[in-house]
Amino acid sequence: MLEIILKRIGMFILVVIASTALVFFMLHSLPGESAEVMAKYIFLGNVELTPSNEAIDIIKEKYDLEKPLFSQYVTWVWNAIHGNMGTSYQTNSPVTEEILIRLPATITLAFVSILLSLLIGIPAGIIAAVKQNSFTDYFCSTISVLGISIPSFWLAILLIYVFSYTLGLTPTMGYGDFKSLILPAVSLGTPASAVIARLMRSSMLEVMRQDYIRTAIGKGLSYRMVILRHALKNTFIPVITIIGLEFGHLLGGTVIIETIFAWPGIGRLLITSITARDIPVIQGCIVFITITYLVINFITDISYSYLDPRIGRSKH
Amino acid sequence: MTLLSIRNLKSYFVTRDGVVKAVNQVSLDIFENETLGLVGESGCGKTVLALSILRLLSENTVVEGKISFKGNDLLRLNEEGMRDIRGKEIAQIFQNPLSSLNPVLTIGLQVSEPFMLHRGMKLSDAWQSAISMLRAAKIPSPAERGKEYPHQFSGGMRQRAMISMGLACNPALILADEPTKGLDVTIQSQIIELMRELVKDRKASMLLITHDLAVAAELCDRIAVMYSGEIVEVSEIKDFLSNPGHPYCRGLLRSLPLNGMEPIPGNSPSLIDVPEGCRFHPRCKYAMERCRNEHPEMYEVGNGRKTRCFLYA
Amino acid sequence: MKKINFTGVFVILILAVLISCVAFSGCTESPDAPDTSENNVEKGNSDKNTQQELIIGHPWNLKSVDPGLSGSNLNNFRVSEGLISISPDYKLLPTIADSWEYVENSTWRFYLNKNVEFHDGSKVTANDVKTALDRSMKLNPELQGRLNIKELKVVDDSTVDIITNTVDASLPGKMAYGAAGIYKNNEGPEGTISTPIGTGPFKFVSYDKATDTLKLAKNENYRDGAPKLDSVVIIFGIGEPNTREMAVEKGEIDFTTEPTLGSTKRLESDKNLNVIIHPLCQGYKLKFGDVSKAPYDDVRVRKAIAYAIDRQKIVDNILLGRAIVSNGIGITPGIEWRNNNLTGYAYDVQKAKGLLEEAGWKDTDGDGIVDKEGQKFKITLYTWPQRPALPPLAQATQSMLKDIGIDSEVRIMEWDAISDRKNEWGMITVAGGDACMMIPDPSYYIEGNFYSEKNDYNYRNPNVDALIMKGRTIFDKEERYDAYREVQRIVCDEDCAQVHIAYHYHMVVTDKNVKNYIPNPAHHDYSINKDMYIE
Amino acid sequence: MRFRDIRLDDLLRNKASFLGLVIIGILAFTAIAADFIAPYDPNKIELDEKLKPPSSEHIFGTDQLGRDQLSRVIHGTQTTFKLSLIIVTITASFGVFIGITAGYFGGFIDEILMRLIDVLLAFPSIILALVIIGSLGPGILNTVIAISLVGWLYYARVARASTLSIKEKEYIEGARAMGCSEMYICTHYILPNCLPPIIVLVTLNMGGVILTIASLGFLGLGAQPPTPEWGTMLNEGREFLRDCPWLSVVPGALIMISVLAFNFIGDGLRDILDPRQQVIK
Repeated sequence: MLEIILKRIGMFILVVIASTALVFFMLHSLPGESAEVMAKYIFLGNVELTPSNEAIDIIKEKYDLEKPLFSQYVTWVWNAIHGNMGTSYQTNSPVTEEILIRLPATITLAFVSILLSLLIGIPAGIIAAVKQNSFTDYFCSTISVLGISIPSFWLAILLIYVFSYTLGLTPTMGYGDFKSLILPAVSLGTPASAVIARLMRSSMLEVMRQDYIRTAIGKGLSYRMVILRHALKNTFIPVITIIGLEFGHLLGGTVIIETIFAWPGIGRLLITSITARDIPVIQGCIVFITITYLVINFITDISYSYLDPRIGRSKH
Repeated sequence: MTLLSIRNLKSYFVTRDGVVKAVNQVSLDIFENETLGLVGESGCGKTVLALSILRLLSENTVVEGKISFKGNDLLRLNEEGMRDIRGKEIAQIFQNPLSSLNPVLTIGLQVSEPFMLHRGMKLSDAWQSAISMLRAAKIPSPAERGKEYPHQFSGGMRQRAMISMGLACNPALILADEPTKGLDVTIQSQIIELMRELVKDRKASMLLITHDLAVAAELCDRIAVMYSGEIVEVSEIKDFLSNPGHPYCRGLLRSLPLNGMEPIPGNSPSLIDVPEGCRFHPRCKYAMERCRNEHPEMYEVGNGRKTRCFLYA
Repeated sequence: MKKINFTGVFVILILAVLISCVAFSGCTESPDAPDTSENNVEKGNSDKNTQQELIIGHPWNLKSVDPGLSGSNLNNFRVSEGLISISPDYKLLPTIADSWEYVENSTWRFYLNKNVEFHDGSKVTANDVKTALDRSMKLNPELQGRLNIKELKVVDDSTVDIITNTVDASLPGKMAYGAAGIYKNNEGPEGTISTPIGTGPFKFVSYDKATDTLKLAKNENYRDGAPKLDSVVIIFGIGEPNTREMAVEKGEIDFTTEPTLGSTKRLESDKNLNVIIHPLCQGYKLKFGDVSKAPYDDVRVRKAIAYAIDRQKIVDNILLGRAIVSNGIGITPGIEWRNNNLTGYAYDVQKAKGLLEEAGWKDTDGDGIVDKEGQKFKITLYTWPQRPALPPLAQATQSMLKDIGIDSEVRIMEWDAISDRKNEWGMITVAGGDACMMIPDPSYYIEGNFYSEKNDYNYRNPNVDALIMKGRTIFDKEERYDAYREVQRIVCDEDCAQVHIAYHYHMVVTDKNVKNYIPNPAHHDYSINKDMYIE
Repeated sequence: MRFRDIRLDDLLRNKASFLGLVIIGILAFTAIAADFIAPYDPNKIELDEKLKPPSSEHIFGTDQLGRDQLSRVIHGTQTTFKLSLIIVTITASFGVFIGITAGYFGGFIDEILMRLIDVLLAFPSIILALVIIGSLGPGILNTVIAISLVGWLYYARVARASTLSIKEKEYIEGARAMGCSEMYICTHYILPNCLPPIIVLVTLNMGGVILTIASLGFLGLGAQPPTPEWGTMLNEGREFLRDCPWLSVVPGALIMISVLAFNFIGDGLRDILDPRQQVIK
């Protein structure tokens, strides 16, 4: 276990350095002078105006933009290691604060979405596999292929129209009570649940043709017992890995969904920061997203070794 | 006394290349307290025959005929009735224990299951019974090893676990499908010894499927030989070894290392396009005109022995 | 058994979703708005009895509540005020300053209204004015450059002198600039203000950064009488126009701005809503990359392009009524210093073709594209995606230019990326948001667009420069405005420096119970006013 | 089962993949013959005809510039199919190359490549695409680059996994014993045996790529107007979502249908390649 943890931590450092460096250098290669764009956002609040040279110079000086890129990046890493993620250009408040304040919104959304996708995806996959080639199977499979095929932004607007506007069941937007969480979570969770349902089905079918299932039936177990006791645990092994990956997609998806639902989370912060080139905030978001992603993967790895005794425990 | 009687059993698979007639019009009796060996080349339908008995074949298989066991026709029993038979009355020991044991459940739990299922035991009691069953199968320190997973067992140990699982509820009939396949020779003989002991102790009958005549000779009372989905000879083991009837059986015996390893010419036919007439005639040196056109019956040869060959007509 | 039941539930669940989707597609066919009155009645009742609360859905984010950084926002939501403000008919209104005059030597003197109080009850003194402006200029060097202020001097408690870098007749207008609001300097230890205190009709209550929501309450002691609304809640950052639109239709918010382009008719026919479409001092135009280089160094080419644009068609079909045709200059009708006697460029393809031919651009090889000295007239039209009308506008322009033999390609990219392409041969920016009243003084728009030292497309005309210098330094209003009107004539009718297309109209949608909203075209994009109330 | 064992009639027998094949067939024909079957010039602007609802003249109505929506979706099919084919070809060949190299040679190369893949996978791809397109500017070529940059990862993983198992097969030993070069073994033994899962992935991935192209188009980062592309058209229709639903319903439905069709085919292929698909009951 210790080895896994150490490997993960090493991996984490590597990923954070690689992704922040990637983003850092890419953002600086964006067309238009960074200082000019920043000046527009900081001082003018409007991209369509042109800032004065004095303003640009002040920005350059204040944020050390004249230094070589590499040394800027090293300074950032050095400060980050010491817990200082920098200050947002736009708001002048610390990046950590900017992120922490929006953390609950994104975390809630992401977890409810993944929960929802598991709650729908797992049973749907099982039912489709168990009733292979039946109407139910075709129905569940078609729905899940549809779930993958619907662009999530499209689904989001559709859902607002049906459930908020026409039926009046949920608020159209905003962040607050549980009701306002439903639609964003559904739009974010639907593609994930479709992916999980499909994988669950094929994994289940794969497991059901294994010899040990025949052994279990040969023992006289009922079909349901065979599925619950013998098949499920095995079925979950490949699914768990995908759940980790899906979580990553989900975090990426928050970027669009949060914008549509005016959900005040990290995704929206990231989008506005990318356009305003608020590099410390972007870096902070990237670090946060990578950490979350890696933590989730760590959890899936652990549950993986819990589900599959062939992995991890064989050492002792 | 006949324990299990199979009459005109047909097991067909429908595949995209055609209908695979894996078991074709097989009739066979297994008596109480006896071990019947079922031998034949790989792919001749032995395993399908065994799976047909417990109805463990996939959905696209057509199984017809009659399998009588203790007054029931197994092919017409409902799913619930079948479950009461499986593991309790008839148990199967599968080949390749590594894939036939669930990799994510402990050996102990897998052996406990029949006890819980058919004896109505709670897990803790079932576990104790499972441990003693493992002990009976000569697994060292069974209490500890019961908590381990299949991948932590060696090949021989897995087969022992498999056997103890099969014998857990003292079934009247054991279907053992190649129990020694893939094991070292020394381990093989240990397993054979173990099975002989356990089966005799429990006064159970056994259908032993193997392609290894030596194993059959060790364990069996009678022997049935299968070729291309059909039974071609049924006989007492001693008679069979000393004087095989069917030309295929003669060939089998001659191909043993002990007898000079003389191969049977040609290949076994596919189960989709079976030859007209006697299935064996393309490879048979005694083949006559009649063999090409007519399909032979099982002919009584005497001493309870039957052979599917016109030589004995 | 259980298994089957579960499947059933699942199937029903998904069917329900499908059916509602079908219902959705059915609903879109009929423009009739669904019945949301129930919602409104409930809301209205509770509001009447207890609180007058206006909820606003705002498209952008509020970055900070520090008036030094977000001055315009706080001014628009009437928390802070400037020395001077601007009325809906473009007149400068005394606000914190009662009156002002030019003294001498680049010095303007402002006399403060002695009745103006901050929200905490203290009187506004000359010192407060100096502190606030000094602080804002320090935080925002852009503001300093824009205001052209060298120094502020306190003369006495209610008099303040503002000294400009150069003689500047436009300073009073500049003091109405949104970011030049006056506020109490109650900086925290980190140098930021977290509870802004201004002088406006609404008081700051709280700002929740996590939800980007600003809450304001009425200022009972406002000098012109307390506002009718008890409180205002502004939800920032609702970027998706469809979301804003549905939220206001459903009554979740009472007030929002810029719904989708296609929605005008539907929203106007919705009995539960008020739709206000009003001019805003912004426009759409074509901006040449560089008028000192071929092909645009020839005024005939510029004029040809100006004649080729069918402005009426664009306004009717692309801007969908949310604009009016412009005759060629970016100063909105109604503004005092506008030259209303320009000839402009009425749509005339024949004239356009003739001008091109005069300039030497002819289609010699019969491919429909004009050429000159082996060079084909093939250009790129750049525009940006944030304003939804711009990409279709660029495509319409593309097709109109095609009619006079100019072949073009449309590229949509971020605003900043476009400025890197200025040197491409023949590039044109299809621009929107061309604001002429950021600062309510002619100098703002005219200097930025046409003064040699300030414009970014190499437009050079000594006559224009001389007139602009004149406008900066003379103090007689009419004489000054005449100078600027002459500039407009030159850049439009003579030089055709830019091709202006249309004046933007802004759209505000409110609940039908929201009364007394008076749009102010000089504000960006909208502001609330003291006398608004909810019926 | 080998690649050549995939037979068309098996695909046709599966109802879903038959449907998928028919849909893709129609769409592919539309894409190829776009110039001949489109009733109007897709870029011809007729401002007076703007936002017309579907009628006999314009089956799918017209857009905000009065262009015929049917002709635009027909040409959009061409754009989408061309782009996704290019992307899938690039990502699949690069991914398979990397996967086989990593799997076959193992050791240090494998470790480095796999870590690289893990790093890239850990990074939400839409954000990466946002940043890439932000820095390169929107457009078809940059869409291809942005999607391809992360698209090969899955191919590499699958190819590596197959290589690892094939490498252990006896016939590889045999080939090596016969003196075949590493290069020859990779191209003649490993590659053909890796193909079946890759083929399945390609079909499934086609759907994913179409969806990503559309997402980027929807965000205004994909193909540039006036190029007809489904996602870009969806984006253009966003301002008329409720007032002129045909502007978004038609391209949206086409995106869904084509992704659906590719998934059906992919699923069908997978079932065929896995012959033991039946389960004991």
